Amino acid sequence: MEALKFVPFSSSIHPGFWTELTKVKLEVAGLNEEPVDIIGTFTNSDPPGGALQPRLSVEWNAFDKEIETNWNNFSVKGTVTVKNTIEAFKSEDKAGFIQKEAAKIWNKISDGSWVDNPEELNSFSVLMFADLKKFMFYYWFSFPALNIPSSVVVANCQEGKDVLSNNQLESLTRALRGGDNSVYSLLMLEEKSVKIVPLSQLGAVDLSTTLVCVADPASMAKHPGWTLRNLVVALCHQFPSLVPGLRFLCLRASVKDGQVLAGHSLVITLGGEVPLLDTIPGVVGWEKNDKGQMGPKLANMRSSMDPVKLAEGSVDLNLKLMKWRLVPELNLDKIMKSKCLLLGSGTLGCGVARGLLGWGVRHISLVDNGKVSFSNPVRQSLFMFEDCLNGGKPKAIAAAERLKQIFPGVTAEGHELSIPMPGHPLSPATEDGVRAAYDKLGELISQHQVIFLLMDSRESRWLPTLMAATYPDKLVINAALGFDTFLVMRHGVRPGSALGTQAGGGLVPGAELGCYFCNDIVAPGDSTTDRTLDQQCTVTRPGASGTAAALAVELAISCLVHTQGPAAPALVRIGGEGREGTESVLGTVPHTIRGSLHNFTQLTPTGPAFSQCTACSHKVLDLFKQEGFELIRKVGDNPKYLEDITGLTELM
Amino acid sequence: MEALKFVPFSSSIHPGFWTELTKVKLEVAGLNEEPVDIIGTFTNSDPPGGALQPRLSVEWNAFDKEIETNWNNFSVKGTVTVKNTIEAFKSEDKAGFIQKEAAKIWNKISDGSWVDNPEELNSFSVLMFADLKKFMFYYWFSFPALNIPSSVVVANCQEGKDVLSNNQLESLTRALRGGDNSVYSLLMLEEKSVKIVPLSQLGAVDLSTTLVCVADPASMAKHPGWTLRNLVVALCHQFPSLVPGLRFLCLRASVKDGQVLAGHSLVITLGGEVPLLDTIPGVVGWEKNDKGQMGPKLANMRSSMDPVKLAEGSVDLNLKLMKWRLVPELNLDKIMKSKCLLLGSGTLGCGVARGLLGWGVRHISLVDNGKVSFSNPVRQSLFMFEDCLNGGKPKAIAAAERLKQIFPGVTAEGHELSIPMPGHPLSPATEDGVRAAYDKLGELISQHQVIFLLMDSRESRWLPTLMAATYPDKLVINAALGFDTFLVMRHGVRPGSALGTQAGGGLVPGAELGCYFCNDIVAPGDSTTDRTLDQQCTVTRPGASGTAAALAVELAISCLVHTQGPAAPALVRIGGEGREGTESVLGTVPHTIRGSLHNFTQLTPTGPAFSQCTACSHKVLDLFKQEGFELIRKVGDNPKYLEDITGLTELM
Amino acid sequence: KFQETGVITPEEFIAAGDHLVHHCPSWQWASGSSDCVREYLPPDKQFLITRNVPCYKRCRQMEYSGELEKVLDSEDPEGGWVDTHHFQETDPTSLANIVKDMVLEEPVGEPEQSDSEAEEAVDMEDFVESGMLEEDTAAVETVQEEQGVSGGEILSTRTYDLNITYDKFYQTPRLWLFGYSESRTALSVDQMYEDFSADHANKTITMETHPHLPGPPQASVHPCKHASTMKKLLDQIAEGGGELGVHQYLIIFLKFVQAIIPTIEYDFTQNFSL
Amino acid sequence: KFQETGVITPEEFIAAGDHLVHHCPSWQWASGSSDCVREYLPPDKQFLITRNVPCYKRCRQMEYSGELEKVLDSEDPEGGWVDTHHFQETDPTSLANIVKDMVLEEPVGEPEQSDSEAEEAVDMEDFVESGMLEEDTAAVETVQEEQGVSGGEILSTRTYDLNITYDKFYQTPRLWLFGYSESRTALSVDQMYEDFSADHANKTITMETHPHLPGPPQASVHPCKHASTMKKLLDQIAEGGGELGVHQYLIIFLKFVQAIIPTIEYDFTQNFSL
Ligand SMILES: [Zn+2]
Ligand SMILES: [Zn+2]
Repeated sequence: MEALKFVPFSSSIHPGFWTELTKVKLEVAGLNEEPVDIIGTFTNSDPPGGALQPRLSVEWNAFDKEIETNWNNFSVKGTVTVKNTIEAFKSEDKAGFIQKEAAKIWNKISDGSWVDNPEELNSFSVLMFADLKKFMFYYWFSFPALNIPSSVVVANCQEGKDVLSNNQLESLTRALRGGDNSVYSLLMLEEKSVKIVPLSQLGAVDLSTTLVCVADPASMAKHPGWTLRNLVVALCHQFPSLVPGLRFLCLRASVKDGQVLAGHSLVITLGGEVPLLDTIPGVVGWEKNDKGQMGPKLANMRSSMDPVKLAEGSVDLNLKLMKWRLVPELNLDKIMKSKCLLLGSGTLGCGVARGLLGWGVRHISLVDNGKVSFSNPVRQSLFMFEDCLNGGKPKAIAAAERLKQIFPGVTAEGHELSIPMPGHPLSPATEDGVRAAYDKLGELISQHQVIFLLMDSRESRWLPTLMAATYPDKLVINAALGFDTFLVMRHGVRPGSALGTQAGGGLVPGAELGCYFCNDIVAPGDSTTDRTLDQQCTVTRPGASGTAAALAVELAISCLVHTQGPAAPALVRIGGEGREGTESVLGTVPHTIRGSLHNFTQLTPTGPAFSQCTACSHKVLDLFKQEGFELIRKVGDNPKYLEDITGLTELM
Repeated sequence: MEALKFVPFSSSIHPGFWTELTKVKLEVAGLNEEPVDIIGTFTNSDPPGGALQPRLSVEWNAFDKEIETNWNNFSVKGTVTVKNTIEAFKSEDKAGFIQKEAAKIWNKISDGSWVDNPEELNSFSVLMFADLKKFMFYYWFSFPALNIPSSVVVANCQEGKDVLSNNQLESLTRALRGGDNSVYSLLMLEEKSVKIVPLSQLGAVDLSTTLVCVADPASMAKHPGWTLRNLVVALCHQFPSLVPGLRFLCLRASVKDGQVLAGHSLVITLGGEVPLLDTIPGVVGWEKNDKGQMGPKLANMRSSMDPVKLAEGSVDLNLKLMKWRLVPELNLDKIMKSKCLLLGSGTLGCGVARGLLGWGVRHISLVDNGKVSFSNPVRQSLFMFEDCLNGGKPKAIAAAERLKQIFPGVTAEGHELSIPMPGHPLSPATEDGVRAAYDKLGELISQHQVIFLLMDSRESRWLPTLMAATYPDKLVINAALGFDTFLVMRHGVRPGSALGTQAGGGLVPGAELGCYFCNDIVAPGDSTTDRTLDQQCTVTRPGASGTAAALAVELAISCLVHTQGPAAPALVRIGGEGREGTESVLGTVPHTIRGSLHNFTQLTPTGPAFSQCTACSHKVLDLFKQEGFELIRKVGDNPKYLEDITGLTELM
Repeated sequence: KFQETGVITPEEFIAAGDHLVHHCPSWQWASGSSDCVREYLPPDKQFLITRNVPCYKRCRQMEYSGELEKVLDSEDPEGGWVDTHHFQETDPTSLANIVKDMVLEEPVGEPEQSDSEAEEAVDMEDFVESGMLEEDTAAVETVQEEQGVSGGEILSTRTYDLNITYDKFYQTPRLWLFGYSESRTALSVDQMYEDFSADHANKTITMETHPHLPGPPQASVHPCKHASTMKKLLDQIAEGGGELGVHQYLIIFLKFVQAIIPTIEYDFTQNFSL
Repeated sequence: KFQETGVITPEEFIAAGDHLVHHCPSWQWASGSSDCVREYLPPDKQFLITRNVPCYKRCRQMEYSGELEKVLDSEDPEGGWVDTHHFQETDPTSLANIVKDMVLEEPVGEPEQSDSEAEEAVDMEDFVESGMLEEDTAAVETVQEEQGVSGGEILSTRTYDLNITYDKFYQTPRLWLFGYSESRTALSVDQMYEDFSADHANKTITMETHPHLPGPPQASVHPCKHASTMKKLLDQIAEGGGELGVHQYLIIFLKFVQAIIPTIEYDFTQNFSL
């Protein structure tokens, strides 16, 4: 004679339920806190041994009026009460809440209606608070259970296969798969078979050959699950005389090699005394939390439901596929964490920003001093018509906003800034503004690892080139457009010492590669010089910027992942044998890419640094270190000053 | 003795006024139809001769409380009454309207207040209806004028230089430039100079040496402008005895060689009799329309104010610059009117659509069967994060919507469509859908001149290739991506006759160029074959699609403007001398462009058509003409069927 | 057609699904959300589902499995219910090799940790109630205690729900996995990766929107290599003189799948040898 | 600096503007819209404006101008007020050649007609009122009648308002044009092109948002070649031993501009010879 003990349900929630609950709360219930009907299911197919606790599952279909069930999947009616605030959730009278639910069950027991609808003995109620902004769901399941008089005990507990013959078991499982799936029924044992009849026949059957059959979610030996519990109470109330000696088949049905097996079901015979049960007994049933305490559970669905998180995850996964499948050595982290500064937010700036997003770069800053005009959106891929209205939004700011609308996970900033330029003299009226722009540009360059020069004038590239060259490790990518030609290049790095040590063997070390100005013998700022690639009334074939922007990004990435980074060497001529150390995991890292849409050709020449360069030579760098803004003032007034100090004037 | 006749004002409106009026109506006035105060100006500097009618100008600053004026620019106060409907505008009692305005002037005359504020004799009232949706402004100016008794006449009319000495004229013009700019004043003639005093001194000056000075907007000989008119009425009322013999200087001041000249001003002496004038005389003053009728004017500002029109104009201008400056022979019209069909709305589709917008293409149709997923927006340049929510919008539809948001002048349509594919057998459940897709695809191809194949699978390119090849003049551009490689090509055309006539001389005629499948000896649909360029779990470097999309567009445009269009020949090898007829005005038109981001190279090989091609050979085309959808069904079941009918099977 | 290419039509999918449901009672047809019905499949046979498939241990624990199995088996009345490595036991070499092809490219390196940012921690202790809730003496205590298994590992009884949908583009079945932790909360993708073979976790399993169910993206075995893998298998069988009916597709398919997810325990009816 | 490069600072722009206003009384400083104040220019000297510059004929009518001029001159008391081709008369060759450089590239072909789509026509006749409006006998009739000029041309007395702004990027002045038709409606860009030299109309004139005024985009002479053109001129003067002060910039500038828009008639104070 042992006490009756039951294995409680554990709640199990399909992610689709949260989606549907969110919909119901937002679109139907609103602020209404009334309980909403839902349907859950449980299975009696868990593998024997008790490793799995019985589970009451609510899934995507919980709010349907009816749900599909099958031979090993049983439905249970319940309700969900969604409180509007976390405080209301917390302060809810939990004892009263479950008491009210249990009273409904007791009513069905005391008025006898349970006999025809025994499945109503089984129910659940969920108390919730849904923090829909954070996608966090606080929930507490209750499986209301009425206390069974302690004088009712287990007289005997056997396994099904000890009570039923093989034929009977087989007949039983056949019936199970073919028939309905009531939680409660009567199992009449016949000689070589069994017959299932409704529980309401209880008074009319021979109890010596009949077992009360209960679908049992538990898988522990000895202990049945929750479904039996209120049934025993109901029986004690309505049929107290039948209870002692009554046999229950706690039906468990697992699958093995395509066969449904039920021999491990429990057969429990009740004993003890049944007292008068005419008032509602004590009520229990709140689910314990993961730590075994009386408390709610929390489902944090942020990472799987927050669209922003989903987007981040998706984008990352897409990139990881690249690493997993094709370029295992690819250092994605380095790429994604690189801070990129885009000077110019026009056709090239928009295109480069998009390319960087595609590579997972999370920190993009844009600089421009223009406003979006009506002709821009068809060429500049971050802008839309609405950005042109009312005089046009500032380009850099509009571009940064759009980047966030494309991918909310990006940190994008726009800066409205006019880059100080040689040949643009300071005047008392402009000096403060130029000084502020100078300081801001310096700050931006110091904060970013990759600097893209994407402006539409030659002279505006000079100061950023110079500023970046004062650091030993900035990756400077320069792109410029002609009508149907383009130039994309990386600037060589200018570490204090390396310049001058000419390495041989067909490759030029990164420290000896030229900058955009290294080919010129005229200082920037003289607008009468040739400006093929900086034509100020920009007229280009759309494909020139599309291609140049794409290649600028790819060159930057190839260089970033090179073991030497911005100092990666370049082959003097491509096509020679792949020399040691010139390739990154993504391939070669050329110095310059020149392309033409006129004949669809592309070349990758390499150009060495020029010791009299007006932007990156030591003479200019040294002077800049000494003079700082004063140098800007001088070349603003007179760009020829650069030619003087570099010795270009003498050269000519 | 002649009758007094005046040259009326013509209204002249600066475009900025419409902008400001729109703002006032929308943001301040709303449905209020009360008159709003505005300020207009007139000049007395028109060149002599009367070629220019006097103009009352309202400009961007008309709604300001005060406006800048100067020596030859005088302000006039007025009102604008904006009716809410065209009907109210039309049915407004015009006589009553001007009568009311004139009564205000008469009140100032009859109470004598005009003497201290004579400029209030001069006013204007505009009745308007602003069709703000269409940017059409219906307006009717009135310049209320009180009738002068007909007994008051012109006794004498001279030119200023006949009355004033050179010294006096010089003194006058010096005073004008230095002093205020009242419309009305008194001009006291001194020996070698003049002195200007307020009109209110009229009773206190010696009229034999004093002229009443009126800034005169007219430039006709003999006739003064409107400013004199109500002044004469006021004088007749208040100083009837002074009027006969009173001299007026109708001041006109034009500029010649930096000098202000006033010698052509009119000096009018009044004569006749002045009757008692104690009730309001008749009122006139509605402006005539352009045809000299009594009717309103219409300003249709659509093309200069409608942002959509502005955008269209801007985009066109940008393109025209290309033609005007660089490629004069460029047939922009042909490009802009080409209808382009984009099969696939992913990375390539988005990029190609943008490139076409950049070229001014106005008709773009997109096809896709997918939905926008979270990983798309960072790679697919038409989508944004919000397009991914709630399961994602259909790609083709979302892309078309975005195109319109980028450039409202585009006609963009999205079609959700699964292209029937070899190796995808029809089944009773799918047949109807496949059939509908087949019909729709055929219809789309027939309606467009340029077909872009931008899908991510090889087999989906087959049917469109075949369908387009049944026309002699479709330009088919195919783009496909590998991880860091891409292929962009144009398909050869398949006119009924040409195939087989091999032209020599290092170039392949357009009719003998291959299609995407011409290199293959395996029919599409067998997913075990190599799919480097069609990898279905697409993992590509972002720059591959950026470059390929840009080049696909440029190749299409270069080919479109070639004199032979899609039949343009391709050089067998580039770099040979530019052969006659191979180049378009934009340059060469290669058959294929293959690029690699691994080493940043690009090649333009030319591949001939293959007589056993599974997509474009005559065998297949003929069979398709006979069997139509039946062929699709057969190759759906068994793609090898294509190998059989083309003889590929035997070949292997 | 199937024999030639390894792809199947919707009708063949239904036939194979019926076969599976008949022979593997744990599988059932499901209709899914009414918003997502595919018209080329019967409304009540939109996809296949099996729930509650246990997953006792993580992939990296596979070598210690012997001990665990003993624990599990001890109370099993029918003996040997747990049938791990079913696939490996029956098909030592060739099938395993074929399945390796389901990886798109040869993988090297190990998956990166997803940088799960520090979510604000919610103090759930704060919600624990005492006193007013009466203790239930008739409930069996079920909180998992640390079990003294080798290495101090906690016995983790995760479960998976599996779905098989029909992928119209690839014309193959497609497997979906929904994992639940021992405390019944949905597993994250990184947690699920612990249950997938390292060769496949980061290459073949992708997160996508379920075609028939609402909710966030779910783990799925990407079907891009299913047809070719199946085709290779068919060829091998044909070489051996045998033939595989299209109705058996899903049975075979699930065997492939177990190579990808070896730790989950579900029933196979038909041992199949090449 | 100006001598070396042809560009000017804001301060030099103000100086040159003051010079212009002083010597050409038709030019005035303006402040423009208060929303658009540039802080590097004084609030009341944001840009220069002259209004009502007549434009009697279109460019293609230039050869018939003699007759027109007679009409205009007939009533001119001071004789020869109309001073067309001022520029061409005084600088027959060299300056004209220099100005040609303001075209960015050698142009060929003629401008395309902008395809003005058929706007729904509004029947303004419908609004004409009769009867209730009394005829004004004291008003001079001004409706333009067809004048029997050669070729049946109507005398078109358009006017232009000109603005000169300072372009910070190019560091040069920039000219803006607002044209009004003979019936005082704003000219479209295509209509304005009729008044521009064919060499320039479609190359140098662009439509852009006015930096100081509200309203739709306006025609402007693109400043990208101003500095270099000015520089060439300065060099020529220097060769001749002369020097041009920066304060004279705008006077010269307007001479250039008249080469671009030869049909408008505005006053030049200082005849300037190279
Ligand atoms: Zn350099
Ligand atoms: Zn072909």
